[in-house]
Amino acid sequence: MSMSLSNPNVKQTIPAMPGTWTLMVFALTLGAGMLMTPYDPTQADFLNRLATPSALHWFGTDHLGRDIATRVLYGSFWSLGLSLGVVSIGAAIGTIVGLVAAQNGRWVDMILMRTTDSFFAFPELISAVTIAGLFGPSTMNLVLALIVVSWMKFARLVRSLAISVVQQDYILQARLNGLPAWRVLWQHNLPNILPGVFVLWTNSWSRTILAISGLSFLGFGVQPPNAEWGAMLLDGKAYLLTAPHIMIFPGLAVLFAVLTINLTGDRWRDRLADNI
Amino acid sequence: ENRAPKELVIAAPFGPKSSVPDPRARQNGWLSNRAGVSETLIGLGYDMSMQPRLALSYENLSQTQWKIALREGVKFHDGSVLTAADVKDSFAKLDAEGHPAYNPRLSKLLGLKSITVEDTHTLIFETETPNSAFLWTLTEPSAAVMKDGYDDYPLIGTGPFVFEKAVTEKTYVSRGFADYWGGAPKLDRLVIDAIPDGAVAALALKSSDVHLVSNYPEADFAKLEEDQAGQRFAASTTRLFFYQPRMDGGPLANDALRQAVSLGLDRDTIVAASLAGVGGDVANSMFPANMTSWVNPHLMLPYDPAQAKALLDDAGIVDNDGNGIRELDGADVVLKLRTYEGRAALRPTLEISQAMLQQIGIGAEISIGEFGANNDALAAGEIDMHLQAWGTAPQGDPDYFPSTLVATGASYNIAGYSNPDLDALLEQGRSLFKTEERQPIYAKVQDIVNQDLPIIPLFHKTQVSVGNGKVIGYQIHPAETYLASPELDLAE
Amino acid sequence: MLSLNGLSACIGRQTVLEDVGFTLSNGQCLAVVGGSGAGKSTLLRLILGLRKPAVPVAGHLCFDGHDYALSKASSGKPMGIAYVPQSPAHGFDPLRRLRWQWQQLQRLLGKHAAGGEVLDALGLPVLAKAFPHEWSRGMQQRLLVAMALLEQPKMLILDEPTSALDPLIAAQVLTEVQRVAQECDIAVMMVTHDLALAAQFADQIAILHQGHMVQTGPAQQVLTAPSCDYAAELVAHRYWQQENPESLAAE
Amino acid sequence: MLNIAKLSVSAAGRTLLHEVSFSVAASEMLCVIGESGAGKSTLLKGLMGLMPCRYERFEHRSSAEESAFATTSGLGLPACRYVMQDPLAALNPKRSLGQSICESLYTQKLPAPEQRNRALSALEAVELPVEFYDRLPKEVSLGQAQRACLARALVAEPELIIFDEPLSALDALVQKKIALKMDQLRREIGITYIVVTHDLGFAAAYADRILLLRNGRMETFQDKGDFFANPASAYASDLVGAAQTLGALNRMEAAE
Amino acid sequence: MNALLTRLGGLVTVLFGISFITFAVTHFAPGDKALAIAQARYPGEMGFDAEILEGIRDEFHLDRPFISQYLHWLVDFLTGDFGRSYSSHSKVWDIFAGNLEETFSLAITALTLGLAAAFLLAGLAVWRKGSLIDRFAILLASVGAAIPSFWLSILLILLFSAHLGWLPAYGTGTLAQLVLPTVTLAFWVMSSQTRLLRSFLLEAYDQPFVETLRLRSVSEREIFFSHVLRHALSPALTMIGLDLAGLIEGAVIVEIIFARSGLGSLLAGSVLARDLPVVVFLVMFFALTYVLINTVIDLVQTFTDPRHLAGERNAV
Ligand SMILES: Nc1ncnc2c1ncn2[C@@H]1O[C@H](COP(=O)(O)OP(=O)(O)OP(=O)(O)O)[C@@H](O)[C@H]1O
Ligand SMILES: Nc1ncnc2c1ncn2[C@@H]1O[C@H](COP(=O)(O)OP(=O)(O)OP(=O)(O)O)[C@@H](O)[C@H]1O
Ligand SMILES: [Mg+2]
Ligand SMILES: [Mg+2]
Repeated sequence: MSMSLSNPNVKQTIPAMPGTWTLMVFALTLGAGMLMTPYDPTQADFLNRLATPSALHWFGTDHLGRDIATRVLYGSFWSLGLSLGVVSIGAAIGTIVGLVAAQNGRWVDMILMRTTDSFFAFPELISAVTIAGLFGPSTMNLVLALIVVSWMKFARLVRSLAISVVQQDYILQARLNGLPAWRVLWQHNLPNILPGVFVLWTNSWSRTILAISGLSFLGFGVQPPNAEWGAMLLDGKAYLLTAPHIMIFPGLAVLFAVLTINLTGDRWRDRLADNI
Repeated sequence: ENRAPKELVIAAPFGPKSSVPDPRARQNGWLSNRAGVSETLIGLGYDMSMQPRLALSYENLSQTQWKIALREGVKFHDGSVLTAADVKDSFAKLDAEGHPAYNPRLSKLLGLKSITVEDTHTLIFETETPNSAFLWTLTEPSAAVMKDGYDDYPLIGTGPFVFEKAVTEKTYVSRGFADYWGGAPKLDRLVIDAIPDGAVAALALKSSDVHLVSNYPEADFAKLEEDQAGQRFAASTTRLFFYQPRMDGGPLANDALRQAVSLGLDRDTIVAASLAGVGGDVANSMFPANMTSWVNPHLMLPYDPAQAKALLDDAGIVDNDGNGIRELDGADVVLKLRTYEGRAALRPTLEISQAMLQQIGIGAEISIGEFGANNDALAAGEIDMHLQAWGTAPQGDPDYFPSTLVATGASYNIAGYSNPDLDALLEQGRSLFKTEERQPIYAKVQDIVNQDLPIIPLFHKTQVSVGNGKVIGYQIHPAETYLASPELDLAE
Repeated sequence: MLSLNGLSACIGRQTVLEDVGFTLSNGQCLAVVGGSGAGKSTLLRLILGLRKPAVPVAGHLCFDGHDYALSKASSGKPMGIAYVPQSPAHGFDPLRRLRWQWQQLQRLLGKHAAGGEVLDALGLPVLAKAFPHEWSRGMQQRLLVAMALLEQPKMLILDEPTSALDPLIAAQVLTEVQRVAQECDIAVMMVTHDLALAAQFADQIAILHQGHMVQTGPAQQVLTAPSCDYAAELVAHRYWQQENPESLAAE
Repeated sequence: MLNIAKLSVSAAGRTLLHEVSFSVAASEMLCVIGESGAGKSTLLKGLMGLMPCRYERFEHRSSAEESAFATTSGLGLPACRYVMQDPLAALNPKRSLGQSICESLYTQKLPAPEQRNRALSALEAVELPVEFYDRLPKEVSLGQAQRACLARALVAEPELIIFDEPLSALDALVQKKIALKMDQLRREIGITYIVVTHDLGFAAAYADRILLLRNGRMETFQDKGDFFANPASAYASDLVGAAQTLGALNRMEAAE
Repeated sequence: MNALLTRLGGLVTVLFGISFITFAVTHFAPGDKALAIAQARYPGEMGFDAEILEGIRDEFHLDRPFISQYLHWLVDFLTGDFGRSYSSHSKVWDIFAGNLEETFSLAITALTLGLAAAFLLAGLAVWRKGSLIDRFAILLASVGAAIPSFWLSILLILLFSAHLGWLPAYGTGTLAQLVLPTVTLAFWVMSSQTRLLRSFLLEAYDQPFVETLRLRSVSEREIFFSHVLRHALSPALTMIGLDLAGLIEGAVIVEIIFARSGLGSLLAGSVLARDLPVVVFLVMFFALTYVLINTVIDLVQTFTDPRHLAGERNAV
């Protein structure tokens, strides 16, 4: 989004966000880990099945003898990356739709919001399960399904936030001053609703991580041998009583990732609310 | 007496398909048979031999005629006495479209021309064509003898347990039938709960929510075995894990590729990894080694990756673009493998296969679906192989499995395989009545299947169950046809 | 009643108030005048204890016999001061009907029926089911004053209570304020830009200029003898409208 | 320039303003006066199309623009600026004063530095130091915010500016300077003003015409001279008289 | 009144939109519907004669163009004919009705408990902002929102069923069996709402008039309950409405793991089995419920927020 840099409000706030560094360090660690691990995340090693954590295999190995630590690292690509992509696309679409609807009122609002509502009526997991199930479980179907159902949340929140802003005198002023609608959106509405959108964005990101891993856990999501965390949890379920480490580490990875994102999101919110 | 009612709760991987599952329709019979609600004329012993059940004796009058004498004093759950007319009635419903018992599949399998009632306890069944598997087919749970149900008794069978209620995919409840011909059952109630997730079932056993888990997760069983803990039951079964490849199109229509797939699968490792060493025998043909009367002992399905690679190279299926995956007709060979939930060993088997195929340069994408949907997907060419687990001889007869899966036009021959020689052999096998005569025919059938590979056998699984230590009178049936018996009991 | 010593405050790098002090006794009215941005509102808010944690403040306040060190947030807020904020947005909950907000105050004070005559005196209509945004700004401002009067506080702090009112109504409002103040012996402190009004209603006038209290004294004295250039200029321009625009432009 | 007959404005199903007629010529100043709650702000909101309104006749400089207004959904008069009564509400709390002022120049498609320069000189015109360019509304006093609003309107140098009590939060010195600035612009570029005010002195000094509202109805509409010399209604003469006693119109006292 | 009519008009549009999307998705899903119907009718058979399939295509209008099929389906749906399940041949409505109660009771108890906890926690957190309580609330909510519910379910079963033996690990019917699934879901509701509520409350506290209320010595209680809560309620209500989707999703996962009967596990099973009539009906049902509830919330908001009203009029 090159546009975001041309908006001074956004530009000013991004470097100031606490947690950005945490996230970067986090990303670097993951990257370095992936580069340094001697194992292949999908290469089975049948002699080494269900090994408990040791110096060689920090998190142990799974039922096919794959190194769990490596898989957790690579799993971040699926769990974090995929969901980030899905949510960001959804957020962009939804924000635009919501702003346009709020700004224009009447018919545009009507049509956009009814479309949003129509799509919105399908809960993510339901539609993902349905699409993935009916069209055959595959990662691509999963991603499409999630994108199709991820933008409405933003559209609705943004609209409801923007409507309360739209009634403010300064928006009227701006429009009276002849600013075109998109500029009013960009300069007046967006900065005001950004904190809310940020909360939702981080919130949705973490929710999507959970959704993807949940879907994988149910068998509808990322398909083996890809090391998605939810899929790894599914692997581990059969060994719950005998080799609990298979289920512990990916579970902790999900928890830790989602927790980090949520907390960072909260701090961003606080900062944004103070700053803009 | 004032003792507390004895209720046994069993966790099973599958549940009833509807709230009043007539045993004769669809696959419903398995559950009601296991639950002791419905009974067939002829039973299948724990050694897979025929046993008298509702029928006391059965006699071959001619190639197409069978005389069956009913047991006396058998009562239906509603108290009425079983007569030959009831039996005739019950079988007639198989053809009545719209009746809950409607079962065209079984009807076709039986191939009945007529049923004649000789006297109250004697019947004569006449088939259209000579069918040596006829009596075996009568052992199938769907061939149950039932009376039409009504409000109080939705399902009226003759077994030791009376159907009480069923919740779709969830639970099947029955209560003891004091007037059972084989003596009053020791249990008052029997509940079979569907817990598809083996891990949850194991937990449920641990928390004493269930008394017995009929399909215990293998990995956990191995651990119990190691610790010598728990009330363990294990028995080898005829259940075969196999791949059904798509033959009428797609890469696997190529014979060399199919052979290579079979050669590239290390069945020993699969058994060790997916069954967690609990038990299971590498399959050398579709029948397990313990089915001594029918298995062809000379067959082998070896693991030989070198030969697999050579075979592929010879067939021109080589990796030209250097991405580690061979190409066929210019496209990477990436097989879509699919299986379903419900049997713990399926998924790991699929994953291991994927890893192994990778090593001979064949790519694989794997996913989990549902049995019926997977069949559709296979038929539609959405997937290339369907990993399944079937009892190869639910009725003890060798005809059933090949006739259902690999004969031309067979109902589950979804992959589109057709071999006239095989069809002729099966035809011949059905018309012969002596085991010695039939043996060479089925040995040949197994041989052809191993060569053509319309199914790729992997292993026969040992069935494991675990009880809470108080389960009495439970025994695993090799075809998993029976479970509840009057002797089944719960210690105080 | 109230005495303030050495009040200083900085916002950012800017010193908004420096060494401001005065005393005000019961029944008296102090008018704070000064340029826009001189720090008048800040002064009022600091007295009321409405300070942001990031703003360093020094000074000492004595109100109604209690001492408050303004530099410490922990020293509490003076109690019993009614406040009319400069902008009505600071005074009303936009989601509540005006009548409800009025009644809430009545409930709080335990005067369930009182206040009608105050509304009358300020020329306000009956509080129907209107929401704040449905009232004109002048009406909102007067209602805020009415609410402050209803409270019958020990002291009244008004931030430009008449800025949205025409002179007639402004006089009417301030007359009512004066009446109540004298009746109940209330000290009044008010910010205004209108020196004429200040002269008419205030006993004391304080002139604030860029954070400094440049002159304090009885109203008449300030008007007749401004003590510094700024004060003089302010006083001189109090009827600026009547200077001839053309001649002014030529200056 | 602007000629309106029988304009009525309503809200919440109630008519707040009944049939007001007035006109203003180019580079004139029309002052709208009246007691608090008389409907002055409502009139302006109606003019700007912020409230639903009806009218009998409406003439702006060209008739093409009439139809633009007649749709009522198009927000108000073209090529004009409106300064609202509550400065804080009219400024986006998330944008600096400078940004708000520049926004007024948007339609003129000036390069950014030029915009900034003009905004800075507008700030100067309303007596605000340059550092206020980067301040947020919550960091300035109300009077300063009001001045920023004025700057925002003035910077665009439009044909018509509508002010709602523009000087209410300002002290006399600043009021005077801004009033002069406004007057200067009126003379130099011919801006037309409609000003709502409660300051009769201001009206007496600067207005060309005076519209007096009372209880949502038009009381009088007269030239300034007429209005002060012989008010057309009893209420108007009361008002003038009262203002005189209060000293707002007394030149002699001011000269003391 | 006018607004209400517009809303209802919009609602109808949305319902059509939903039905269209649902039908389109299932329509374009791979698989031969005629074959599936045949298999449902003649259980156990796999292959069928072309005639039979033709007959079925004709009967179910499967050979018509998409729009025509959609209209046929819509008319059937509106007249209450939801078809029969492919896999059991029972009426879809009966299957649905048999499962509704389980999901309903689960969702309602979880929602009530979760929201009550969320309001309590967020209220406490805001009341003592920055204190230990606040931090604890944030931490609890954050951790709660971060735990995958399927993982939590399994951990709960491990602890309360397998180890302590207090509660049943699976199943439907008794109250005890409702406890663990409800707790799992309610915990999720609580976590997801607490953080949002807290931020809405803080925003509401930030409004300038709150300061003045405090000066008037209005009690904190009254400020909270009469003013701040109102301001926070409107966005909170929106979010709660939105999160209903999460509740439905949670119910699906929880029902599957706890081997409960209910609409969620029914949906998952039907999707896997490609039992289209059931899938279509369930998806429609979830969608309709969701839309209706959100419409009600919207209406409530429109009629309680004066600025909304003003906005609608001003936008003339
Ligand atoms: N949105 C609205 N809904 C209902 N009534 C309104 C609305 N806006 C204004 N009014 C009413 O219209 C009348 C005139 O209001 P207006 O704001 O025009 O007054 P004004 O002359 O500008 O007064 P002031 O000098 O106090 O600003 C008032 O009685 C007010 O209550
Ligand atoms: N948050 C802030 N950050 C920076 N400067 C501020 C802040 N708040 C106020 N100021 C500055 O402090 C000074 C005093 O502000 P104050 O509001 O007290 O002025 P005032 O005398 O009330 O003016 P007015 O008559 O315009 O209301 C002003 O110059 C203002 O710009
Ligand atoms: Mg001020
Ligand atoms: Mg006004």
